[in-house]
This record gives sequence, structure tokens and C-alpha cells, in this order.
Amino acid sequence: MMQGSAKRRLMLVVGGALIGFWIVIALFAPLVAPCQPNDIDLDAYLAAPSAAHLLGTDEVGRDILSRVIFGARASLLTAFGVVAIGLVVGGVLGAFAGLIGGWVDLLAMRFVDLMLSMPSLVLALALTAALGPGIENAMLALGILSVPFYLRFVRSQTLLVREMEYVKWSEQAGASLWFRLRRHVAPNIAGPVVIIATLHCGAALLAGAALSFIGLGAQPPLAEWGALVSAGRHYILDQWWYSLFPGVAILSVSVGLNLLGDGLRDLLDPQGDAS
Amino acid sequence: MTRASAIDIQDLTVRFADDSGWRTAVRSLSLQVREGEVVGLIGESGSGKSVTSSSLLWLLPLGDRCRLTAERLDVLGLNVLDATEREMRNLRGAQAAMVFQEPMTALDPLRSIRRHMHDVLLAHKPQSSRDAYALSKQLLSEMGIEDPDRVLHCYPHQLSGGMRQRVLLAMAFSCNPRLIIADEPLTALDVTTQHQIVKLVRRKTQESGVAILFVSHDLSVVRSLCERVYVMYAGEVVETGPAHHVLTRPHHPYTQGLLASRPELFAPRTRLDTIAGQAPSGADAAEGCQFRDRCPHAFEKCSVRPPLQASAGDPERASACWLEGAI
Amino acid sequence: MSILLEARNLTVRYDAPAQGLGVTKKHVHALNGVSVSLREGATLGVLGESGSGKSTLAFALAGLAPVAGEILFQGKRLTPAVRRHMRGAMQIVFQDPRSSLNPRMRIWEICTEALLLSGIRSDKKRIGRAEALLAEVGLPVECVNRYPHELSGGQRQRLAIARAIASQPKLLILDEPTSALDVSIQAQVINLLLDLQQRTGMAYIFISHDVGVVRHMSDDIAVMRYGEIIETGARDKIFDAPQHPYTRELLSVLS
Amino acid sequence: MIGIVIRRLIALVAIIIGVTMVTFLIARVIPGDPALLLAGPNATPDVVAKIHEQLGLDRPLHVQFASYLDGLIHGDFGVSIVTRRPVLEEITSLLPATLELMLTAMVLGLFGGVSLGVAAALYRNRWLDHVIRILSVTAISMPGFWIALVLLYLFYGVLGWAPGPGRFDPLLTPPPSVTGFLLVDSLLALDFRAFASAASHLALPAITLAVLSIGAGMRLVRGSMIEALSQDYIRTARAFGLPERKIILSYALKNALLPFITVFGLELASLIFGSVVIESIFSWPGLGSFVLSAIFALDFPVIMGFTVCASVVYVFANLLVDIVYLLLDPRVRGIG
Repeated sequence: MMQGSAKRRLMLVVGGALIGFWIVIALFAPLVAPCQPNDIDLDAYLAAPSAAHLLGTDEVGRDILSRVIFGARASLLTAFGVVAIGLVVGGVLGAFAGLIGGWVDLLAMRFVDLMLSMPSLVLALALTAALGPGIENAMLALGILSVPFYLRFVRSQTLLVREMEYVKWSEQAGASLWFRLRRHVAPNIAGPVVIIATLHCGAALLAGAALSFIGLGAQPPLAEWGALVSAGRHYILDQWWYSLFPGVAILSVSVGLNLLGDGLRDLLDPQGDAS
Repeated sequence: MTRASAIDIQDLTVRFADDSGWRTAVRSLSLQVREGEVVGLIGESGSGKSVTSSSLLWLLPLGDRCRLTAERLDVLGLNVLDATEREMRNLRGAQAAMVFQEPMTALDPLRSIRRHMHDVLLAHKPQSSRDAYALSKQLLSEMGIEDPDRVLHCYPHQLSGGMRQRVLLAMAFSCNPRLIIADEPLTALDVTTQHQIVKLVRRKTQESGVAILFVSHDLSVVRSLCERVYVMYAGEVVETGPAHHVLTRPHHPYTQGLLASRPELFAPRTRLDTIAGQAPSGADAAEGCQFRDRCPHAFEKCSVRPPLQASAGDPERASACWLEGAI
Repeated sequence: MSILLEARNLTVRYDAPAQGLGVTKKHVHALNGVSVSLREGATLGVLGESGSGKSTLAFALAGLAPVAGEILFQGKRLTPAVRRHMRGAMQIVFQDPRSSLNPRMRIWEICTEALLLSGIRSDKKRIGRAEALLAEVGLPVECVNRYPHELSGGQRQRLAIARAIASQPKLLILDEPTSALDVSIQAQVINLLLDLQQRTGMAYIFISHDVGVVRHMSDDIAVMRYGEIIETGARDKIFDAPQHPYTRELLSVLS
Repeated sequence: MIGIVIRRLIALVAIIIGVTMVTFLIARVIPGDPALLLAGPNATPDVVAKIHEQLGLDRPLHVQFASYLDGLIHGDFGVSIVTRRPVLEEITSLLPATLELMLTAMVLGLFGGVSLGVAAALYRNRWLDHVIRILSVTAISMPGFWIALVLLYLFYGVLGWAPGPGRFDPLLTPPPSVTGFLLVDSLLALDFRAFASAASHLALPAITLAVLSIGAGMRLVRGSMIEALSQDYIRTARAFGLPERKIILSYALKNALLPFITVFGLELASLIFGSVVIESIFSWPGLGSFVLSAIFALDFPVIMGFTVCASVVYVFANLLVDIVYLLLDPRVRGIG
């Protein structure tokens, strides 16, 4: 009914607006931010929100608003990077495994089964620790460990579409594997893959921020949301704004991605209101 | 007409909403089934026959997206429109039972046949589970199942489609109902299995005197099983009367077309008579006769909706066509 | 008339998956030593209930199932290489017009896929051909740019037929082409198939569980059960004097 | 059924070896040379070589792995570089605190997720459903460490309802340790003040951990409940006049919980990760805090030991989930 489609559109619009807002902020950070993120002003340390510093200042007097604005760059890039690594490597391998089948597929799936039977976030923790703390390493670790997830998803989607009668028809009419992949499989799995990637992007944002929070991700003085929350935790009882605002930033992007993903899912499958 | 009525519907209208707006699934339909009578309800997909049968036991997903209005909707003397939830529960299963089209999905995959049957028996009559078991066993054997003990311990996925439909029929007959509503109970089954189930249903009706509303798109099954028949097209009853007469000498152009398009009637490899075009897709169609776009006899008067009027020669029969009796 | 297709001793075995829903079976014989032959321009009806292997036969003939045995088409033994070479001389129409049409392709793209495969890349040429094909199967020409979900069930099946005849095949395998359709629409599709056959001289393998429809369409009939052909012969012979008790049971439904 | 379990147990051994290998590779190959880390930046090559010999790093990789594996089988996880105590001993002594936290969070998550999910499904598209859905999207979108800080600020800082960080009131005497779970031990000792203290200290960290799984759980349960309620067998049950309560509990809910069970096993991973992140915020004296400090001390024996243990627990938990699934679903029970 109208109500349903209006709700769907609302989710898409709100989600898209949130993401769009933060992407613009990240791109034009130097223009939007009132100060440089690393400008120290020792006279105004831990200041409460005021006209001069809308979100207050940190322990060395840096403007928190500016640090949150510049932090969007590191946080969003990490999340996008994780998804990109997983999607490109896992997606290509998954489509390949699904279409070739046989022992290639079998081998890939045993590997995936092994990787997915481990708690990947715990492994990411160990891997980042081993690679050495740093935002790039955190991204790399999370990205590598999301490869099996994408591999399995893209493979299962490929297998699903491969069995559809229109692909069977194409096969009996003499279409090559590549033709079927390009003409039939790819267009029909693109939707689900985009949805999964959007939802995973939200999870990656949270995981990256968590690694930064415990000190394995972004290193000082780089502004990153998780690291900002972490720096503010010692002042939480008195200077609550310090940790609050970067956290709100994470929350808003993550909500945006989840709404966008759910909205896209409803759009693709209006009957299945199972999100 | 001395028998009391098992089903009495007057002026039933059911509308559904989807993304593009409201759609009328059933339009001012009236239908009667007398006690002990077997009545067929025929129509193609989308004609509203399943909606009609579901509305009898109040099983439609009523709410924002589905609205039902009727002047009267009585089942076994109970006014379904105003019935309480408790009254409906006492009606369902105990006095009026329903059998559905898809025996593959009509049973809970996580529940054994025994528990399905016990659930129904115990919901309507407190009894020991030993008694319920004995009764279930007996019911299954009456449905022509040879090893009821084994079947009772099976889960639905372990049975064939025909077996499951027998189980559902056994459940339907379990509380000695006075009315059974069967919604395309044969469609998902193989021809040979259909044959056996039809024989079974015929025997059970004769034994128990239960009234049946048999919903189907299969003309030959309805003709062989039912006393009277209603033919539906695009949400309306277009013709009704004794099954044998209606399905051999139809009055309404739609029924005529439907019968004529069966390949059995033609010499092999010759063209069939067809009804041109396709049924209206449901979005509130224009006024007038719903069939007129496909009708070979359509004329100006068809832009006004014809009422269901009794046939001049045969008061048992009626059709909704301005040319009733003339074609 | 000369023999168009000759299949000898076709056998398809599925290894039942170790895990899955339903009853466990090992080595299911979906098709067990089935032989059929078909003359040019004639129709072979394959009659059987669910699980009889009739759809597997369609898949095996179309090269979509791993089959043992021999298939001769126009006197040539069908190997994968030969199949690639004879692109489009044999085509198939599936039962469910919902899953047999790519939901993301436009109607003209769908019905000219065979042309694209044979190397005709120009969109303009293909759209022109698509319009002719739509007219041939009785679909309104203005729907070339629409998507399949905008069509009704009967129209989709017409589109599937248009796609199959685009390459001017000698043989059309019709796997339950009318089973998902209402009686009045079924009659339209049957007429279309009869007209097309008369116009082009295609041979049909017509697979169905519907005794009446098979009788109407076929010159010869093969009755299948449990992956085997239990009785085969000319239509009238099968209908007037069925030999096998199962055939008699099936036909008794018609009377 | 038994066949499947045996097959899964064999696979389990393979998975555990695989897990160990992956952890081993992560720790030994990628960072280069742990000896350099140990010896510090100013070490002479002699010192490094000596450490090599001591740690067995001069041997080929597969030999090292075999001896590590051999150690694991005998319960030898190596010795912590920082505390100089056996890793296994450290882990077992800290495990009860973490387990108590995780189990409480799991129970909260389970009940919260299922009841909210079912409520949303039953009131689908009404205001209760909308509120629950908004809550669930918010819950899965919140960073756990941030929830912890917000809760700490609100309930400790502003309202003063919750005690500060820690696991127990330092002024009270803890109950004698029987199970290692303070909640259970204090009840066994009939020390209700100790119980109240333990429970109030547990509340905030457990809620923090539970929020994430509640969010994910209710989404899933709502979806599968709606799916189950739309099935034909529900309509059959209604048509046969079964009581609505029975239809919802015995028919719909049972089917709806099947997918939830599998996901619940997978949720364990985020709980373990969450405990590492959150414990230190609440000064919870558990494994998470310990591992976190080990990470910054580059205490690789501890990191590896923890990763292996966590993975093995995770794998076992998921095996358990699979067995429960087999028991519940007759469609797969008969096979194998």
C-alpha cells in the first residue's frame, strides 16, 4: 500500500541524506571546519561547548568540532576500504568459484568454511596487533578477514541465479560461460551484493572505530572518531561532551548505512518485509 | 428448499490494497449451500474464489490492506460478521473445517502428524491422549491409509503430497463437521492421486451427510462431484445452477467459452475455440459487465452491469447476462 | 518423412545430495534407458506424472543434463562441439514463464538473445526482428521496451515462445508449456503452437501431465513412469488400445 | 543423526588445527621477528640470536608449529612475557569473571531479542512495531564502547544508581570462591549483600554487551516470525480452530526460532570481541582487559593463547548450536 512504499522511501531518503551529509563533510573538511584539527590552544583546554568552540575543546585545547569533521575522513575511509577489499577480492573469487564449480569451488569453500568458523573480529584483533597498530593495518586486517564472507555470499548468489531457467535457456542456446555471467548473472546479483555491502559497511565502521578506540587503529594525533571517543573517556564524568559527539557521529553514519541497506532491500523485494 | 443453509452469503465484497491502489477481489457476491449439499465454486486464477472461501471462516488478513463488507455472512447459522473470537474458534475445525490447495506447505514441518491430529482433536473435545491416538488412527484408516501407526509418527516431509492431503482430510473430518470448505484440494496432486481422493470424498460425503463447498478450476471434477455449481469471473458470480446442466449446456458466454476451450472436445491437432484476450487485472475495472471485452455477443447494454437473473425455463438456474436465455 | 531426432538409451543419474530436505536416496535414476525418435515436422507427446522423468528428458535432449547414451539430430551425433555449431536448430520452452525470463532484460533483448549469440550485435536490427517476432506470437508490438513483469502469465509464455523461434529452429522442446496457465489462456497458447507448426514445419516434443492437451497436440505419444518409457506409439493406438495398466489408469481420467 | 555429529566432530579437529595454524601464522610470520621486539631496539645481534635459540625460532616454521601444537595438546600455551606465568594459568584464573559477564549478556540478549522481536512481529506495522524497529536499528548502529561510556556517565555520574567500575565493592569481603562466578558464589554463601554488590557491578557492562545482540536478535526474530506467521500451516491451524496462543507459541515461534539459533552461535564472536573492548572501560578484571594489556606489551604468547582459546570455544559453541538444530528440525534429523 502507499503507506509501505512511503516508509520505504523515507528510509532511503533519511539513510542517503545521512551518508551524503558525512561524505560531503569529509570531502570539504578544510572548508567546513572552523579550525585546524591539530591546532593546540593550551589556554582553552577541556572547555565546555561555547560560541568559540561549538563542541568544546580537548585536553590540549584542540577544537572538538574540527576534529570530528576531519575525523570523518579517517573513519569513512577505513569503512569504505574494508568493504572495498572484501568486495573486490571476495566477490571476484566467489563469482569465479560459483561459475567454475568442481574442485576449485570445493577448495574455495573448504577455505571459507574454515575462516568463517573462526571468530573473525578476534582474529582481526590479533592480526592488527601483529601488523602493528595503525589505521591502515586495522583496515587491512578487517578487509582481509571479510573476504571469506563476501566470497561465500557472491558464490551462493551466483549459484542461485545460475540455476534460473533463463540462464539454462541461454546455456542450451549456446551461450558461453562469460556471456551468461555478464548478461544474466551479474545484473541479477548486483542488487543483493550492494545491499550486503552497504550493511557490512556499517559493521566495518563500528569495527574500525572499536580498534581505534582500544588503540590499535588510528594513532595520535590523527583525528578519528573511535580514537576521539577513547581520548575523551577519561573525562567522561566531567567533560561528557568530549566523548559524546564523536560517538554521535559514528552512530549517525552507522544508522544511515543500515537504513540505506534496509531501504534498498525493501525496494528490491517489496514483499519480503523481513528486515 | 426445506433444508437449512450451511452457508448463506449475501452481497459480499472484498477489497485489497496494493502499492497502486484498491482492487476488488470479490464484488457483491451471493452464494448459498444447504445442509448436506455438495456445491462447486469454479473460476480461473484471480477470479476471487479462494478469497470467497477464506472469508467464510474469517481467515482473510483483514486490516489496512483488506476490507470486507457483506449484507449477510452466515456459516451454519452463525453470523460470522459479528461473531466473537471464541465463537469463531468453536466453529472452525469443529463444525466447519477447511482443506487447502497445497498439502506440501499446509502442515507444520516441525510437528509430527500425531501432534497435528491431537492438536485438532484436543482443541475441540477434552480427551485423554490415548483416546485421541486411537481416534486419529481410525480417521487415517478411513482415509485409505494402510499403516496409520507409521504415518502418525511421521513428519510432513516424510509423506508424499497425496498422503498429506489425506491427512488433512482426516483432520477435516475429525470432529464430525457439518461443513467442509475445500479450496482447490486436488490441484497440487497427480491425476491418479486426484482420482483416488475424489472417490474418497464422495464416499465420505455420502456416509456423513456433510455439506461441501468445493472450490476448483477443474470442470470435470466439479461436474462429477457436485450437485450445484457457481461460476465466478473477475470477482462476480456469472452463472449458477445444477452442476450437470450448467457444465453441459451453459447459458453465460464466459462459461460457454470456458467449456468450449477444452482440448478434449476437439479433433486432435485442430484449432480450439478460445476466449479472446485476458481477464481484467483487478485494478477497479470499469462499470458494466466484466466480461464484455472478451465476449463475442457484447452490445451497448453491456455497459450496465447485468444482475444475476433466474432463467425463464429453469428456476434453478441463473446467469448474469443481458442475453440470458437468448444465446 | 525423414527422422529429425533419434535418442538411444538415454540415462541420467543424480547422486542424491548427502544433506538436503526430503527422503534420502542414493543414485536416483532420473532417466533410465530412454529411447525416442521423432520425424521432421511431427509432434511427439510425452505424458507422465510428477517425478516420472519427463522434464529430465527435456533437459537431457537440450544438453542441460549430464546424460549417457546417444542423441542423433539430423543424422549427426550430438556432442558439445556439434551443439555449439548448430546454434538454435533445437530450442526449448520451459514451464514457468516467471523464472524463464530474465527480470532485468527488456522484452526485445529477451526475444533476440539467440540473434545476439549468433553474432548479430546491432540493436537496431535486433529491435526490428523483435517486433516481427512479437507480432508472430500475437503480442502487442508496443511492448518491445517493457520488462517481463509487466506481462501477464499467458503473455510471458508467448514471449518465451518468441525467444525460442527467433533462431528458426527445426525442433522445439516444450516442457509443460501450458501447465501454469488458466484453461482459457491455455487454449490460446495451444492454438499459437499449432499455427506456428503449420507455418514453419517445426517438430515438437510436447511434454505434459495433461492427458487431454497431450492427445490434442501429438502425432505420437510416449508414456513415462519412474524414469522409463512404459508405452509408446501413434496417438490413436495409445488412446484406443492402451496396453500398459498404468496408461489405462491415466487415460481413465479423461472419460 | 549420530553420523552427522561424528562427522562434525572430525571436522572440528580439522578446524581447531586450522585455527591454530592461522593464529600461529599471524603471530610468527607477519610481524617479522618477535625476538627483535623482545630484545628491544638496542640489542646486539648476539642477544637476538640467543633469544632465537631460546624461543626455538631458529628452527624451520613447520617444526615450530608442530612443537607449538604439541604444547597446546598438553596444555602448554607458553609463558607470558610480561607476568612470567603460564598463559593457560592466567587464562583460567581470569575466565570466570569474563564468562559471568558474557553469560549474563547472552541471557539478556536472548530474552530481550526474542521477546521484542516477537512483539514487533505480532504488532506488525503498528506503533509498537515502529518503536521496536527504530530501537533495533539504533542498537545495532551504536559502537559498544560508546554505549559503555554513555551508560557510565548517566547511571554512575549523573544518577548515581550504579556503582563505579570494578567487579565488586572493595569494602566488602568477597564470598568464598566455588564456581568463580560472584553471583553464584554469593548466593551459595547466602551473602545477599555480596550478591547485590556483584549484581549491581555487573549490570552496566552486561547491558552494554547485550545491547548489540538484542538489536540484531530482534531484527532477526521479527523477520522470521513474520515469515512463519505467513506460512500456510498457520492458516491451517487457524482454520481448525486451534487457540491463538497455541498457534503463536507452538507453531509460529518454534519455526521462527530455528534461524535465530544458528545466528546466536555466531553472535558469540562479537561478544568475545566486545568483552576485549569493554572490560577495560569498566575495569572488569577479566580476560578482555588482560589481553588488551598484552596486545600493547606485545605479549604474543598471551595473544595467541587467547585467540586459540576463543576460537576453540567459538567452534565448540557452534557445534552445540548445530546439534540443537538437528534435534529441533526433523527434516535434517533423519539424514546421515
